[in-house]
Amino acid sequence: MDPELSPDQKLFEAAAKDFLDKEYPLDRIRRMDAGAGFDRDWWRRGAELGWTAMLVPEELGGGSVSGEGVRDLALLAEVLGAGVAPGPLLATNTVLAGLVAAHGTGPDHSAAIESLVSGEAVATWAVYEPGRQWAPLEPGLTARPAEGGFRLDGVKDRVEAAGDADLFLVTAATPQGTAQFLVPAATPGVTVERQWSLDLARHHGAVRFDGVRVDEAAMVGRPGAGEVVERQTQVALVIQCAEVCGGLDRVFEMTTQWARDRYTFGRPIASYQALKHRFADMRTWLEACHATTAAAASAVQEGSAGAAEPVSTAKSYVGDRSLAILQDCVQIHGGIGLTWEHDLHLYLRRATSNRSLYGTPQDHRRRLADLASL
Amino acid sequence: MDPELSPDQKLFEAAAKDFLDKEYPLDRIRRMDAGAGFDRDWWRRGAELGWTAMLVPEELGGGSVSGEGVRDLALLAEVLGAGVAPGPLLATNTVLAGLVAAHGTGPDHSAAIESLVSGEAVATWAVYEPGRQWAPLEPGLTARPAEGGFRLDGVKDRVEAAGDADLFLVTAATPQGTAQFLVPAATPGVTVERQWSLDLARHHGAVRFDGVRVDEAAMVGRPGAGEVVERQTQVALVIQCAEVCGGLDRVFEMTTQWARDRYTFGRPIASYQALKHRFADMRTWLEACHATTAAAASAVQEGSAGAAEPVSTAKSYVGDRSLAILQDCVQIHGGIGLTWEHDLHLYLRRATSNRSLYGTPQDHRRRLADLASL
Amino acid sequence: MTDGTTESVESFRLRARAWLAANMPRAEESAPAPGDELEAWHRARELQRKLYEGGFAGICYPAEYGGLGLTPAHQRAFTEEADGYEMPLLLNIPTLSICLPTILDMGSEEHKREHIGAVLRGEEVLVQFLSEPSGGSDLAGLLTRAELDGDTWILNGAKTWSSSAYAGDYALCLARTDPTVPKHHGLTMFLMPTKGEGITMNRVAMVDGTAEFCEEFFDNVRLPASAVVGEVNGGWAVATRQLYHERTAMGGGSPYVSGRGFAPSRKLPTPIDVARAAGRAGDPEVRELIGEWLATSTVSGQTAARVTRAIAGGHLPPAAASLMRLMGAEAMRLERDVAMRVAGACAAVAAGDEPGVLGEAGIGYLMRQGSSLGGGSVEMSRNIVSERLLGMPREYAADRGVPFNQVRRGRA
Amino acid sequence: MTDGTTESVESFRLRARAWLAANMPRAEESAPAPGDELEAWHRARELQRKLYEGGFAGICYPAEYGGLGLTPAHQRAFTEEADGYEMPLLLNIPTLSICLPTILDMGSEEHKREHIGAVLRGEEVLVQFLSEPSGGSDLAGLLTRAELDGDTWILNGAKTWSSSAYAGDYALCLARTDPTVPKHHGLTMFLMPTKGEGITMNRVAMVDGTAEFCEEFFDNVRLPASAVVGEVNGGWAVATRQLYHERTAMGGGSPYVSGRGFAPSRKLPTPIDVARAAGRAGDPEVRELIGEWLATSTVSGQTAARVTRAIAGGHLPPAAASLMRLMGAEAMRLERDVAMRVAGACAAVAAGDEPGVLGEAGIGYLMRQGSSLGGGSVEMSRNIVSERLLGMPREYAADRGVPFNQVRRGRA
Repeated sequence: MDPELSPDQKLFEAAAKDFLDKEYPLDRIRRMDAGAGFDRDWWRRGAELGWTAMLVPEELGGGSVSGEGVRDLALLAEVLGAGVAPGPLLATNTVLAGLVAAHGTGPDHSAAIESLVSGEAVATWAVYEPGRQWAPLEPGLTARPAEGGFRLDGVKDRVEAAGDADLFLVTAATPQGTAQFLVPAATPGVTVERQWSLDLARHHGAVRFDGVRVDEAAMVGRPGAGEVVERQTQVALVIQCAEVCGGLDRVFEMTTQWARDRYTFGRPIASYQALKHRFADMRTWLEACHATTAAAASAVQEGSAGAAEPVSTAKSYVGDRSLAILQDCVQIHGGIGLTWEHDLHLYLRRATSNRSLYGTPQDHRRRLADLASL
Repeated sequence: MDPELSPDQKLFEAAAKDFLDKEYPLDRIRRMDAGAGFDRDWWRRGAELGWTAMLVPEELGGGSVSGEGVRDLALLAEVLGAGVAPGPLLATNTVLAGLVAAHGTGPDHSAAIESLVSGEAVATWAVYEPGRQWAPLEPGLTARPAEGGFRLDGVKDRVEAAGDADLFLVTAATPQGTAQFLVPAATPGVTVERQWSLDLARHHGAVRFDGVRVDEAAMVGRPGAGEVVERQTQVALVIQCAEVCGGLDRVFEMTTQWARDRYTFGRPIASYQALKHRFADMRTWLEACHATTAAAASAVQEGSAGAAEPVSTAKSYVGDRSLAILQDCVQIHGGIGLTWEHDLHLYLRRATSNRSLYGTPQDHRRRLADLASL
Repeated sequence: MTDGTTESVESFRLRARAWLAANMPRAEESAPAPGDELEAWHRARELQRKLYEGGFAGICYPAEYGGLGLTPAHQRAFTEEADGYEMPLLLNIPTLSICLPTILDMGSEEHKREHIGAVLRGEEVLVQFLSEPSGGSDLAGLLTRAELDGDTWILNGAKTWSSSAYAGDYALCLARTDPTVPKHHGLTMFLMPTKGEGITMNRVAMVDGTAEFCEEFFDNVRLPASAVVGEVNGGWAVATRQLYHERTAMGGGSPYVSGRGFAPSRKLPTPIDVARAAGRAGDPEVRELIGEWLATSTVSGQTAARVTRAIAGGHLPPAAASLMRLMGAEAMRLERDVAMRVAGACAAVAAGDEPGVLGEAGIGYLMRQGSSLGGGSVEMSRNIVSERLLGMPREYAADRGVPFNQVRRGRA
Repeated sequence: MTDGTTESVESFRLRARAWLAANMPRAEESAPAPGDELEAWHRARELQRKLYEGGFAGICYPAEYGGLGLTPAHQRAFTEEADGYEMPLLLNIPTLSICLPTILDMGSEEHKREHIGAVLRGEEVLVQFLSEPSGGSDLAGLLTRAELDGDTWILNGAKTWSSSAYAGDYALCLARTDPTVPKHHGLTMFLMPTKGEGITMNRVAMVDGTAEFCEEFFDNVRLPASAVVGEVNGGWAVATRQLYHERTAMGGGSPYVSGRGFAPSRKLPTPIDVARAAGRAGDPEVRELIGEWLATSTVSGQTAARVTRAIAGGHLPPAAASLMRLMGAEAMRLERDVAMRVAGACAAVAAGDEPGVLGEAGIGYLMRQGSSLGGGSVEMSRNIVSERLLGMPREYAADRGVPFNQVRRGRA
């Protein structure tokens, strides 16, 4: 949808699209077993296409098509969002964003980065806690110093791809402030329980840490480093918004086509002004969703200090407006848009899920008021 | 608009309408000097038509057309709202509601009631305080026992018809709890300052009480009698909502007529489906505004313990929905709807003003959550 | 009452009260299966049979066809007494309040004798084959055709959105019998068995997992001439009557029902349930949202009551029923929105491996438009309000007065 | 620059910087009168004269008519340097960016010689007489007629929504010269003095107390043949060009302006100002509303930038400009709503006897629809987006191809 892509970016986009359409058509997603995760081999092949390398500098084994990794990642997220793809795109890239941001300021995680870039390993951010709203810097899970390392106690939930992850990036309270730890799923004391997810293609779980011992090298960066958590949040939000934009493009296209093909009282429903005006509003909001998502991606790309504002702007706007568009597309489709066999609900599930996670639009609006020094 | 009026009520309604149209046509209201109040003689004549008697039992000199005073009052408020009438209908009847509710439980105010019913005197409720939101039971103004009476200190503002009022019903904090006092405007230490009002026909003022001495007989009811304040609030809200319903009827009628008469591209604008659907929604909301206002009036009429819920429901709904209707009517009128010479803004001013006073829709929604024992 | 006089409402009420207490299970003691499972239908038939045997079935249906021949006042008294008892609610819509009244109004003597008693005895369930996949709001533009082969009608085509059709025995089916005249003039209504030869029926799975609706495919389905309800090519008059009964039933005004209310195929948590489950009842923003929902939901009920009264009193035309339909849909959309927003960060992932209250808020949100589509879209209601209530110019219909086989049709 | 070569942008910029510093007042030191008072117009003319005398007026206008004949890049450099100085912004719209470019494109040699220099010297203000009281969105359906009496045109009719007309010297006026052909084919554009005989002009008071617009009544106004701009009955082509310049100017893309931005006729408090004045900055609900406004307002700017780029790059058709217009209007409506809601219990009564910040929120709310009406209604924009951008079928126009005097007209 971005009209100004380079030829390399267009190739990258087309390759991702082909690969997704072939391996995970919507019909396969509709039939995904609630218990099953994504196909690990599929993800490894995605990694070969560069899906995990974009935020990682070349010296750590990464690289991106245009040299602007966040923008390329947003482009990929649009493609995968248009297909409601499964897989840990958000989970793994968010963890990579944190590992790269913390690189050089604490224990070395180059090996983990390498395994994630190759697609051999999958990582996810364990940040929410049961029953809590979004508050990444106020973890209840504790990491207490113990025998040259730490002992982790607490529960995280709504952890994306928890059942498939090899590594958890755990945000925890230490005596020195909030810190993050990279914890292998196989560590004794770590247990995962499946949680029901609205999104058919994306699964979540609760992860319990019962006296989990990790050594100091598990720490990512330094305690109190809020800017690493902020970076992870920003990357997660850009991926969310871009995914939703990709889905909206597809649904809007599908719905305008429907309106042209569907006749009632001898006229296409696209000829009814009440619908035409709603399409015009939707088209406007669609453009606005793309504009704000692109602006957020650029700001995160530049890593500018002011990136929080455009990112929260995008989540605030896209989070709610996407649902208004999707629900009106359901309405225009009529009853068929409420059936399991129609594709619409796959997009609605993804957008509703993305709206709720990593801060709701309401959370981000309050953050914008904070940022405006109100 | 109520289809089920008795012949007496219809006569009462018609008389009020004729009297208003003759004395205060909209053009006179548009030209009302911001400083001037309403015409006192006009108000006296309104009182002769029964505008101040409806909430007062016959033994105190009152009476209503149907025997159901609150419903008759709502009917009158609709008529006066349809003409954006000036005058202390809300102010005086709200005070009367309090005086009547407190009658027999404290000092006698029959004489004041009589003077208000006759239209000789005008009263108003001094309840807001500068810079504060709606909190009638948390007054900052104090009434301290002093020499067989009380000494009042503090400031009230947004007092309707403050410049014209002979009597202020002042909600004050006493050592025994919140209490109300009926204070003549001429009492030493009482000063009134005009405040700018959005509503061209309704003026407000700030009233300062500097060591104002009143004797015990000034008290209305007993301290801590929250139900009298609640009754005043309910009556004020029913009048507000009914006024707005009357205005909406007039504006909706004016706008549908405009849509039939106004042609563009050789067709009446009423033939454009995008507008037709907006008219259908407005017509629905209009019916809903009437339905909830009538339900609130009935509940207040019955004086039922559960009246707070339908009253807050009506304010929550009418307060916001009226503005949505009015602004869409402005939009459908086009630029002319934004001109001083058009009548639309007179209604928009009244509805915006009513929305903001005696609790905003937000305040009343939170109250509904309280009432639902959430 | 066989002596020819009508029992007083009060006497009937007392008799009903005693009989109900002695014979019918209390609602709170029964845990009914969801309305889209066959088990629930067996139970409903059983309860209907009890009513019949007790002499309380078909209160307003004529005695000659197996009913009691009493007045709507008797019916209301019974309904009031029946509150709190388990009743065969599933049979209310469409069997008792839509299909059977249509047969009573428009069917042949044979139809009435054959079906009214059977329904009242709990032996038969009736459903509707009206909407078609190509149809949308334009019911009269349907494509299913019925052609005469000698004395036999041969039906071919497809129907959809047939509510509860999987549980039905007979269906009222509207089909095109003359495509050479404008659309309303070439339709005929048939009363057909739902499980006859040539009929394939599937249940339509909805996004919330329910499957209340069915779709049917007709491949040379053969019906006798006696299956025609009303006149050949006079089907639109029958359908109009049927739609009238449907609107009355949906508005809660049918005199032909057994007990009050509907049997929901899925019960969703309210926003208050959601706020409690999410631990957010103390959040002022959540409280405001909930207050807004409470107010709107109350106003929707107040509006329905006012409009119903005004229509009954002749102050508003019947088309005003669309006002309550629009307000009801708006309140329902808001309910789903508020539940989703109140669920906040918990709307998309449940605490455990079942959806739970918060997940149900998410699922309910997927079905948000259900109330704006079911029973005619809100867009059609807006047309009705603007054209019939406000008298605004009618939308241009490209098929008005055009022979059906010359009307343009789309691909969807 | 008289030697025939063009000065480089950088050199021009440096020269402008020095000249501005030496000659123009700093914006923060001047307290300009509201844009709807004549005093402000005197000041604007004075500033324009300064620019002219300093050799910086009409940067992109041809040198032969009194401009500098330089490129848009020179103009942009000057605009950047002029930031922070008081500039004659009132002359930008419509004089410099709409009327004068139209004269340059479509006027006679005489029009250009007479008016371009006069405007650039600050001696003349141009305005537009386009909309009519009966007109609304249908500009080409205007009723003002011009009839030939010998060599003289006689105009009768009425115009309205003429922005700043009270301050103008000449107006571009569109009138009907042939009512017997379809509406677009019988129009002619005239360039007329605004204060001539037979013209009555009133200022239109708006609900917020501003009076930027005028209405005019023509009673046998006489104009010479030389007043015609373009061809007789070719006025729609001129108007189309004029509307193009208007859109470009409103989108901030005109190369003909002096300085950046508009001169608002009334400056309103932002929702943040309102929250502070109401003492509600700490209320979480208020903070959420303000965040929503901040986001939407930012998104509106981001959308305008994206759409402008896409149109310039040929990725979107020019009609896509309606997308930014719709988004801008939505953001402005939200701003007014949020300000009013944040003012809460203080929106309708001020602290003192002047409106103050909170009263201004109330007044601003009265003008809420201004941004959805000015410069073409949002309804027209929605038609444009659906028909031209999405290719949906066009609305039925009952006047298409019909001789104007046979078109039905309403009473309003």
